[in-house]
Amino acid sequence: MPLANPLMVDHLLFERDDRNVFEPINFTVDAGDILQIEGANGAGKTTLMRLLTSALQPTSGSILYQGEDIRRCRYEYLANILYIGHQSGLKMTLTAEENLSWMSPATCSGDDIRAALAEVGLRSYEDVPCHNLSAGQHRRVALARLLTSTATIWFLDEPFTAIDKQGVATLEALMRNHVDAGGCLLLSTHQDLALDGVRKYCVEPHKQRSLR
Amino acid sequence: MPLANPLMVDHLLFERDDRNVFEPINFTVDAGDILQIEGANGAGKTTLMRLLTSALQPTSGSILYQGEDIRRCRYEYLANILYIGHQSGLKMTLTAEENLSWMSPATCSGDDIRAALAEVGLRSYEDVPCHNLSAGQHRRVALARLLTSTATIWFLDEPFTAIDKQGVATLEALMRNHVDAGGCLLLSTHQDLALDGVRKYCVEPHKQRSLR
Amino acid sequence: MASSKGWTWFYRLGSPRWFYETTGRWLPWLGAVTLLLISIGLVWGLGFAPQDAKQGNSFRIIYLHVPVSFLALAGYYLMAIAGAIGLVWRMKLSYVVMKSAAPIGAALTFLALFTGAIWGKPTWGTYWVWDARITSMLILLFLYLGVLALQYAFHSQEAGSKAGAILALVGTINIPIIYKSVDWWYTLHQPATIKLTSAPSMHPDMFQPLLVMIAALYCFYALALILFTRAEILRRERDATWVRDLALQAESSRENE
Amino acid sequence: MNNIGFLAYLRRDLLLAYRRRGEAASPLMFFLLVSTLIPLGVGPDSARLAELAPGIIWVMALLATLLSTEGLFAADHQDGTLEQMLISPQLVVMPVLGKVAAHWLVTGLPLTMVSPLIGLMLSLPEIAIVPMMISLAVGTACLSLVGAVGAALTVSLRKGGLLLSIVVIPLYTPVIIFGSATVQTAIDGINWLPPLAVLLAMLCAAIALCPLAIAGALRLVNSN
Amino acid sequence: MNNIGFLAYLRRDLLLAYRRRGEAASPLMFFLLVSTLIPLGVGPDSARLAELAPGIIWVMALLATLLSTEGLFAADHQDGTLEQMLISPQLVVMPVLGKVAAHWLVTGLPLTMVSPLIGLMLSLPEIAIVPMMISLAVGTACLSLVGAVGAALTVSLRKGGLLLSIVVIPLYTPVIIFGSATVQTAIDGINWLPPLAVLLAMLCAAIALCPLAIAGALRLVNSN
Amino acid sequence: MQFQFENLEELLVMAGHGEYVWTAVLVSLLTMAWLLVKPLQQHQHNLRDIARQHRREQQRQTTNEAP
Ligand code: HEM
Ligand SMILES: Nc1ncnc2c1ncn2[C@@H]1O[C@H](COP(=O)(O)OP(=O)(O)OP(=O)(O)O)[C@@H](O)[C@H]1O
Ligand SMILES: Nc1ncnc2c1ncn2[C@@H]1O[C@H](COP(=O)(O)OP(=O)(O)OP(=O)(O)O)[C@@H](O)[C@H]1O
Ligand SMILES: [Mg+2]
Ligand SMILES: [Mg+2]
Repeated sequence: MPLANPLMVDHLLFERDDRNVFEPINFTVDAGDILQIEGANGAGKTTLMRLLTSALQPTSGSILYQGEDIRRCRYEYLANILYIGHQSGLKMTLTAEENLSWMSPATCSGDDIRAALAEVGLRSYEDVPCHNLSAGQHRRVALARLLTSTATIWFLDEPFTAIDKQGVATLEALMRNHVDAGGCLLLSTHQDLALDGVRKYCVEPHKQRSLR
Repeated sequence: MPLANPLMVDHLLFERDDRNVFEPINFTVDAGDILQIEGANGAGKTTLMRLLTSALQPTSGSILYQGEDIRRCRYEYLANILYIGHQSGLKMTLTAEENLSWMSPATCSGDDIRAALAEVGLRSYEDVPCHNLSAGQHRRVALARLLTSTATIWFLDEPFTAIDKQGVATLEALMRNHVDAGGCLLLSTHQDLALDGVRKYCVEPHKQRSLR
Repeated sequence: MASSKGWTWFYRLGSPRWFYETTGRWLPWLGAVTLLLISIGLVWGLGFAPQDAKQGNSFRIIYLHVPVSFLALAGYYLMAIAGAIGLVWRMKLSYVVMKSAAPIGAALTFLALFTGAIWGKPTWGTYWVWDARITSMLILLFLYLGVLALQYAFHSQEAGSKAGAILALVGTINIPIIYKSVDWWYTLHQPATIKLTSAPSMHPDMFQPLLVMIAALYCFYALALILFTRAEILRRERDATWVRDLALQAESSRENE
Repeated sequence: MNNIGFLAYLRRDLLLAYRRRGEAASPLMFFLLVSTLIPLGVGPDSARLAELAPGIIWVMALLATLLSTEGLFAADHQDGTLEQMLISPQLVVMPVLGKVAAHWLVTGLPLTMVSPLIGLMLSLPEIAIVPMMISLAVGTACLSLVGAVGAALTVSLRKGGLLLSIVVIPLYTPVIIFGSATVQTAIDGINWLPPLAVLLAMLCAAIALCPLAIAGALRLVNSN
Repeated sequence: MNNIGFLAYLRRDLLLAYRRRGEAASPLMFFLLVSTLIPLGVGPDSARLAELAPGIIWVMALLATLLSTEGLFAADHQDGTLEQMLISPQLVVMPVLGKVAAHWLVTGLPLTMVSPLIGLMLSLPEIAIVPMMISLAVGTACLSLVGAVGAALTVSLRKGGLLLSIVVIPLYTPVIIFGSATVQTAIDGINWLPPLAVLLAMLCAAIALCPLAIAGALRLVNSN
Repeated sequence: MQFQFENLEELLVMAGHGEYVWTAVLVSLLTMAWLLVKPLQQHQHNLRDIARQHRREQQRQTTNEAP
């Protein structure tokens, strides 16, 4: 069920050590949107993502979820988002299946979990402890959450890291499905996407900062 | 000074828990070669790289450096190679400059170090502790070793991870210079290279393994 | 030619399959001998041996305590040697033997401590004293537990074995030092209120059953070691065709029942 | 939903501990091993050891708990789980309580169970065994909770570079004083319920307050 | 070339410790704090404390060293530096020795320096202060070396810290026996050089053998 | 050589030391039995496990070849 007016970012600023990280950020995301967040290394993409997931508190400006500030409807908002960052959040001693099942909503059955793993190309790796997996396979386990989650807004920070070409295609199909069903997606990546209808938003490092 | 016959890999096999990881590997690298190691996630690219750097011991087959087995001319070989893997090897509490200077040969002066950092786009970040850098900036500090090292054979495992487009171009220019000067380069990446004259070698997962 | 032939047994010994099949043939005999010796030794020691003049019947614990302590000590050296062979010659089987020796050794050391402690109550009036030999035995138990814990803490089979082997070796170098220093520690503090009855001249009637029990424990040790090793071999060689055939055979015979 | 957070983390941490049985058993081993070091340093005289026993047992239990608390949030922080926990749609105290409960189940409880053995080896009078066990069970739960506050602070201040787990020790002193007092009064044949009651009161207070402090400290981690 | 490996690692580890002064000082803080916990558990009677002092000081020094050894290779392993060290063109024992030396300089040495303070607090006779310091300096170096073997073996394991204690505490026993004996004999007014000589001999043996075991263990950890 | 006790009860009591001797014997025998039973169980378990794994692999192979 598509959300009305899922995300609106208004003049968002964030200071680290009394310096603004980026120029004020403004954008709106509608149901069915894909927004690619661009910017050079160190521009502030990850910082922006973490602001949007409420892990960081903005210095000024606001983030509105269905027109309401996310600080006021925190739990409702958090229940509706999914964030996958640079770090995978996997426990190396647990198997792929155990990791995924514990990261997924409680409603997911074992079969759902296994199906999700199969989908991301890890059939028959379900019961391998994660430290025996390769870099790309780690990433795939983390990304299998996309299949088990019920969230409508996805935040993906460089999801394609370490993923091979065929894996990228699978992921892109997944994203397509998600937005076609009325979800929305914000992702940062330095690669070009093969998806159509992608809007881009460029994060500019703050002038103050780039001067130093 | 180009090496004669720098690297020859002959029927290399590696077992983990009594299973072969990949099909036997055979290739030769000459001075001025760029060899891109391809393969799906989990095929064994990282494993191969670690074998080539002698971090792992092959189960059978041999790796010849200038015609001699690397187990016999270990130190000479190690003095001539540079390996940058998935992990950056940075100490988060040290600054970019300190990190780089300690990873570089003792002959590097402070100016060399700062010049290398400037080259990879980190001018004015020299004295920032590494945990205050972004993902791409971490990677850049690690890659600045390419400029300070005197090694002739480079092994780079997914060097472009988290690097933005302009950074990729800088890196590619660096690689070009290196091989033009008679060095050689083995790299694994899932992205397409804009360099010409790149040979490819595809790592196939062992048949035994893919059955499981 | 002769020399190469001389070595074949060594390499065959290193073959898990050869070990599995050969010991499979020995098992029933070894089991029977062990059972027989233990029964004879226990009945003789507990029922027929004369009781000790000073300690009375509590003395009968010696028939368990001494053989068990003896093998607990010997077991550590066996484990360390197996580990060393594995490290030097990269022989898979010897890692398996090392891994199997650890739980057996730990259990026997525990038993030595337990029977000793029980024996202490009637003779010294307390379960525990910090006697030099007892303390050394406790440290030996910790060494065993260290090897065990280290092996199980590794996810990779091979890394666990090698780490265990290195630790066992380091421990072997240390054991004499530990024993000497504990001895010295004990004499330094010279409490000397309690002295172990160091059985000066045991009556032959008491001594013969003890010999039987020692022999019995040797057999038992071999038996347990072989059983642990066989189970572990199956686990490690699970991809070998002979193991697979064995498993399928076992399954079909189970289904026929 | 809240209960699910509690149970999910409890279950996962127990599973993790089970996967690493060797490691999970190590606070226990530490307790046993270090207790045997004491006679090596102090001498084997059993009368002297008996005098020291309540103090030694309590200090060692405290150390074992402290050391195992250190890693309580560190791994989660490093692999990003902590960030996910903080942005999960529920009160943070629930997962936190789940983690602390799991921690007590794999350290405090087993430690209490083996303490009679150490008591025996240090010639603790038999009459003091039961009070020792009860006080250890209550006290280690306190220690887990307070230690978790320290662990959370340590995780968040890692960047600042001040290790706080040491600063937790002063917070531990009341526990150790009343804990060893319980055992000592029992040895002396006096009524040992009053010091135990104080321990219990401290546990209640800790259950009420610590999770809040922990949640607050963890939020700090992520604020940069 | 080999010396460069030694010096480079020594210098870097000292720099890292300097950057994290707070953390680097924590073994010291631990030593101080836990030594003050003992009177809380045991009671304040100074005659009794004096009897215990050699043992307590040595056990606490051992624990402080042990706990700080835990992280000796862990961070290097996680961020890939260890792998780089193993493929550097030199004998691995040199960087290893450099790291162990740095470790001793930031733990064993400061610990030796503050030990008179603890001695004072526990009413240790003055005559025993010098022997205590010498034996601590030598003994902690031994402990660092032996502990590094354990640290190398457990480096790839999470929560390796406690596992480490099981692995190395049995190996530590001779050091603690001769260390506390040096102090005890000094208190008793006997010649304390013999036990100290044994400690020194153990240190020599450890310097010769431990780096080999450490290098072997590190190779093994990386061989998968 | 002769039997040292008058009757079974005396053998059990052993003049007051029976509880010690018999606990030691019992615990020893139990521990030793465990040392034999544990690997045997493990052996059976491994055999079953390997057979199951084999069947799973074959299933996968056939389903992979089918489409
Ligand atoms: C926890 C307590 C005890 C431990 C750990 C212990 C340990 C040992 C060990 C390691 C041995 C050496 C076995 C060999 O020669 O290979 C031994 C032998 C022996 N123990 Fe114990 N023991 C304990 C208590 C006792 C008690 C209470 C007694 C009797 C009062 C006792 C009597 C003996 C005798 C008679 C021998 C054999 C003779 C000898 O070698 O001196 N032990 N014990
Ligand atoms: N430490 C390990 N222990 C056991 N198996 C491992 C270990 N590391 C990797 N593997 C397995 O070995 C295979 C090869 O892994 P490797 O890391 O070499 O792959 P890769 O080609 O580098 O993949 P990626 O593109 O994802 O980085 C994988 O199937 C993986 O599951
Ligand atoms: N924890 C931190 N403390 C202080 N400064 C930080 C911290 N993390 C990042 N920075 C700084 O903030 C800026 C933005 O970092 P951020 O991680 O958001 O960049 P990014 O756009 O995600 O870059 P990349 O493409 O490399 O991932 C960078 O210049 C970085 O140096
Ligand atoms: Mg980023
Ligand atoms: Mg890889």
